[in-house]
Amino acid sequence: MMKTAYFPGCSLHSTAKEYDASWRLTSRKLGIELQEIPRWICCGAASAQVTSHLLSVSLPCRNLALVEEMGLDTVITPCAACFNRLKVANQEVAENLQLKKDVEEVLGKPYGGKVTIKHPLEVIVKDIGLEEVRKMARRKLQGLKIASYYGCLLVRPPKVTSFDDPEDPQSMDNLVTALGGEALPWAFKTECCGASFSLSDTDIVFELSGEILNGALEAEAECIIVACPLCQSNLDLRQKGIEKRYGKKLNLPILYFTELLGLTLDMNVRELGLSKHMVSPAKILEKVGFEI
Amino acid sequence: MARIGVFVCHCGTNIAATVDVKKVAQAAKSFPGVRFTTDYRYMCSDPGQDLVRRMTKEHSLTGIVVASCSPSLHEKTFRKCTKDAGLNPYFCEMANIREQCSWVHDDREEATSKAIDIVRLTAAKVRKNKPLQTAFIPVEKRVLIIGGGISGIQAAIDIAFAGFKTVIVEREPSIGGRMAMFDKTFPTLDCAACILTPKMVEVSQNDRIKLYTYSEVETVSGYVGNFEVKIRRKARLINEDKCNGCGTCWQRCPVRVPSEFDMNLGKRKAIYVPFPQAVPNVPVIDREHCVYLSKKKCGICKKACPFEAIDYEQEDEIIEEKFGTIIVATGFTMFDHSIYGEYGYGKYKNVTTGLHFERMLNSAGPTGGKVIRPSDGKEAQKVVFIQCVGSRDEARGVPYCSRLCCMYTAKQALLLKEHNPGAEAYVFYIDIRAAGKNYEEFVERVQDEYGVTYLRGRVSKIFERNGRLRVKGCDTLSGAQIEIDADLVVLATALIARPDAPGLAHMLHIPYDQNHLFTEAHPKLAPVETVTTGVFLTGACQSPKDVPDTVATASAASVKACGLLSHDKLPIEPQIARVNVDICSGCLACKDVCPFGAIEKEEIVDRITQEKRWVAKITPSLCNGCGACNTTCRPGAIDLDGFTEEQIFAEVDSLVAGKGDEK
Amino acid sequence: MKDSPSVEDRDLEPKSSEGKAKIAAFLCKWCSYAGADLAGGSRRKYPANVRIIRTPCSARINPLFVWKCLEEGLDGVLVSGCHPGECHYTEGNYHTRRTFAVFRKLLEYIGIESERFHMSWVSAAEGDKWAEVVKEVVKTVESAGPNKYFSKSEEAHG
Amino acid sequence: MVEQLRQKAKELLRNRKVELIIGYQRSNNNIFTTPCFIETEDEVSRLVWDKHCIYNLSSYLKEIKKGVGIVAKGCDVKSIVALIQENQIDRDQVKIIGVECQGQVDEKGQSLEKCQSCQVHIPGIYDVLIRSKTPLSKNEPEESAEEYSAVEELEAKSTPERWRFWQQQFEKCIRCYACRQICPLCYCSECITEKTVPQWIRPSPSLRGNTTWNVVRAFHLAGRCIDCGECERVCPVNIPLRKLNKKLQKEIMAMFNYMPGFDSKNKPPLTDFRLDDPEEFVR
Repeated sequence: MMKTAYFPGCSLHSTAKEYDASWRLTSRKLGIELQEIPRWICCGAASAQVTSHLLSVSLPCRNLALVEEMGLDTVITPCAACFNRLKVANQEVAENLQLKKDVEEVLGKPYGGKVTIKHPLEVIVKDIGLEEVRKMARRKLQGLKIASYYGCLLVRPPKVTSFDDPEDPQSMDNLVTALGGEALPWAFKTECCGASFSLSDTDIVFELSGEILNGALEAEAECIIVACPLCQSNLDLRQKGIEKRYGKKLNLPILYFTELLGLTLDMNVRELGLSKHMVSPAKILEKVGFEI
Repeated sequence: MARIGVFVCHCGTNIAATVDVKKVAQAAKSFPGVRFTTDYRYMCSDPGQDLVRRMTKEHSLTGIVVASCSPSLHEKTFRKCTKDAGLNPYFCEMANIREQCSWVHDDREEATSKAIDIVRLTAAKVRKNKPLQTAFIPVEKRVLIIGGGISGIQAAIDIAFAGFKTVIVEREPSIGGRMAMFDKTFPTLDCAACILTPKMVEVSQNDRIKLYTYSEVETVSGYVGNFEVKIRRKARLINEDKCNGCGTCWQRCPVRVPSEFDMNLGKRKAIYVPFPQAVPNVPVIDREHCVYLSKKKCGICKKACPFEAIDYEQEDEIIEEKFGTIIVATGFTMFDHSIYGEYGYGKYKNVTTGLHFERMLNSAGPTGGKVIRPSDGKEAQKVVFIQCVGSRDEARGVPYCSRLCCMYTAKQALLLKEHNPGAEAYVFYIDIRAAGKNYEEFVERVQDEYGVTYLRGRVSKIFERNGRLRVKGCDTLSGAQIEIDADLVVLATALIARPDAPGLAHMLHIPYDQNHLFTEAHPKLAPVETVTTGVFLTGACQSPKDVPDTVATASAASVKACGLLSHDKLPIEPQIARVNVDICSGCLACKDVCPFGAIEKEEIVDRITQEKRWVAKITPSLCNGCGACNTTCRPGAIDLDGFTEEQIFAEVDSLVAGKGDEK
Repeated sequence: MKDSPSVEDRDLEPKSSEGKAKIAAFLCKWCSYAGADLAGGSRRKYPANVRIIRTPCSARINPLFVWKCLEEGLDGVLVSGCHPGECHYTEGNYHTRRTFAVFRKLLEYIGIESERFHMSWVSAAEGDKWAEVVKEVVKTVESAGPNKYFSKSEEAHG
Repeated sequence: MVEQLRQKAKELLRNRKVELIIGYQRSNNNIFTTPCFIETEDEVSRLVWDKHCIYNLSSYLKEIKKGVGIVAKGCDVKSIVALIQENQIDRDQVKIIGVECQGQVDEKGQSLEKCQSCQVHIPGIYDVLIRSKTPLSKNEPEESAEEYSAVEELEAKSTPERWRFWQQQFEKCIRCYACRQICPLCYCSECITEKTVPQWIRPSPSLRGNTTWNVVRAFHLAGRCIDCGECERVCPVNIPLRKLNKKLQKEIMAMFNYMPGFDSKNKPPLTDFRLDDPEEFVR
């Protein structure tokens, strides 16, 4: 049993509960014991960065310092934005002693800088291994055509995130292949979905996410899998609006890769949170052999 | 007894403003061995030099310290001055109290104190100086030119015209290099072949120029005036003396493979000349693809050859020749853009490079001058050019600007319009660098008269959509996001050093920079020389250059080479290492560290025991005077003239003496 | 035989430099010496503690020169050459690097403060770097205090 | 083993392979040994071999370079390798009578420190090998982890403490140069300490000159010393010279992965380099 700290982040406790639930379920099955960081705080996301640099580094570092207090050396965080912020902050304090001092003053406690930050994908592909996952899978994806969408934060900047190719990432695609699906080559894997403009300037999201959905459809995808709560909500929640604007039916279910993995591990559809999506994943479930 | 003179220069106010020069001259009077000191406003001026000469004679000085600027500026001046005064020039040393003292300190007292120390140190060294004599070596009056592109061709023609013999060693089956691949040259739009071919022919017909094509330099030993070079003549499998280039063989050959010369856009045979104007017009057999060589079947070319010139058994030949100087003209290669994910990691057929495009434009090229989409051969109507691919990209490519891409991209866009007036051309650029005669005007014309759209910005992504390439980028001048559905994308990839450049550099003992480009002796004042005397650089092996610059450096290197060859004997720097064989124990650690192969094992008869033993022997003409051997020698049997142990010791000692009684 | 410095010679030493660290710097003439010249050409200011000894290549710098400086009472020593790959003699500085990688370990082991010996790569184009290196080296050497390894009082005890 | 040794020595002399054999003979006190020089077959009976043969006889090869046979333990052979590597002797001119060694003892019967981490019970090169009747099962160090414990102990001290330690040691030095004379690799015909122009090292015994001598000696052996320990054994004032030699051996192994005395074809580490040598100490 691999024991690590767990930083769900705000989204996974609110809009992306199904990501949280499906990761907790699948990780247990994969032999990972997640210990949620007690009294964790927001990573600061994009807002802290535009407010104050010191704040944007201190917020993630507080969470990392808590991990050290737990006596653990690794933390897993599924949200791509959290993952990115934690990684960036950790690297910045490692490279800049003055900043480290300033951060420690803000926190009122020392931070040793020894925590490794991992994304679930990295854990599955690198630590556990796809061969192991393939053996565990009780159901196969039956050639389901899947477009893997990574978004911008998970693989960039490559020097910081450093676990997959920044232009043509492969980890989710390889997972899909291992589980018996068809990983589609397409050009929008790392395009921006519009992110937090979802609320402030919806037009931008309509355009950017529209491009992505269109691209997946052109590649003949039956669904898109994602690894970021914001990507999921933009592609899923705004799909109706995009359909209206383009005047064409898309009907592309947007799943977390953890949900897909959960299905092949024969888990409960409802517990995985598959009922929470706007675009119904019914046709996928059917293909994998679940009855609705 | 040493009689040293110290001449302190004011350098106007350059030194005198921060250093109390009078005090320095006064202080120097008490230094060991110093008999005369003075100061003067400009020591390098005629009256200043005269002062040095007069005082040297008047006070019978045996050593001179000039306390002024860096030795890199006036060491030569004052050594000559010393010589004129009747002393060995190496009895003069410079005390650098300007660049390394008055210019870098503000506090007058501190600077003066440091200047006194510098003069003390230099005077201490001069006391231990010894007369050094310049030696002479004979000169072999032939030039080796490595590389037969436009650079090597021009150098060979210039040197031959000056009356000296040259040998061109070219790796490929024909001379001509990259320029032979070009369609037209900017900004005049001369046809590249039309201006290059006559020069190639001249090379082949000139009695003073010998051509070794399909050959490579294997080893280089020796030194200026006396380089010994081994050249591998790779087996063409054709007897060059018998072949007259009739072409029967390659017309009959049944094997068709992609042509390297045409950037794999066209085909050639397994026996081939790379292009019709090749010099020499002698084919070569491609061992990898020849059916006879792999399966012992076929042999059609041999049967077809009317001159029995084909020889499947021919073997590589190693020839040894001697040269006085070497000109390196090995050119460049193109950056491989397939590391760029945003351009599709090299997986899209219709994402090509400038060199591909040149071949397409060429009416004798694989597409007959039609610009096509390599994926389906259809004529390209919309072409996007992207500049700075690999250039100015420290993270993934090279940090420097490749200099020609702005110009050839403009030229290619123009030619596209000329070949197909209905075509659309877009150029993504960072900056337009058109610094050359009529260059800026040319780029203006391409935009204004030919309607090529220039967009200042980078391309963020290229992907295939509906059989075309969707190019996403930005125009930073208007702030607009740009999307273009193109038929063809042409990347202006960086010009980079050849992968084997470091190997050649080691062979020639010339340095190269972090980008593996060969380093000139001085970036401004010795741009075609290298630190190895007798080895010169020309063309793009040193840094990216366009044709006129390349030709200019080729002519420059030729003058340098001819200058050397105009002497029957050459002087060599006297600051070289010596072995005291009485002390040498023959461990030859010095041989291991010598970067020039100047040290070898020699058997001598011991002076005392009369027994034979091994010692180290230094070849003076090979020694460049780095002193690595000196440091390695444990008993101190080796010493470096001009920087002897005694001299450096005296310098250290003088510092200690100057430290005073602080404790 | 060595000339012992005359009494007048010592008296001329300005009082202001008393107590300040004195550092010998051995510089190869192609890169670091030219870099120091460039610092001058661009009027970059730096402390006046360093005395430069010019050598053809950093490989000419015998570690025993460095020892000699420390033995004789200089407070610090700096050795500087071309960046790896940029040696005028193609590979001299690679030998320098190895030699001093070992020699500095020996110095530390017999009890010489590591603050006293420094090495740098300064190219002919790095005038600014030269000024920075001198600043840092002076600061570090001064942090170790004056060289008292063989000061007279101790030798008397010995 | 002794019989075998004498037999082989006799053969070498009889077949004119060598004119002289350097080996060990019993000393006057009947326990220890001293070096001996055998020129005739009759004399071979003087040769002995046991755990009292501590001397590194290869030092004699500095003088006698041709037509010589030499009895050599594994550690001694390392210095022969170094002498070949540094062009001092011709491999063909020296016949090595290698002896399998299970460790040597000092006058008090204590096992030598160097023997405790020995990796060469059987010599690396030889012309003739004399093997023990009860061969060692393994040819590995017994406590290799502790090989550098003495060095590490000193490293752990503060810089002033180390300075004091070595000053106390060097203060004792009487500049007899026994360390140099016994060292098989100190073969220079004129040692740097004898040089007067310039004078690198103050010649008379003084703390300053003594320190310089010991620094120079150690550095001149850096990457070359094969740790036979003879310098320390012969030092009349007991300066722990191996502590200096081992330190440099340790650093060179760590930085350049080089151990002297094993391969005569290699360049010694301080005349060699790699493009990626450590340089974290360079500004």
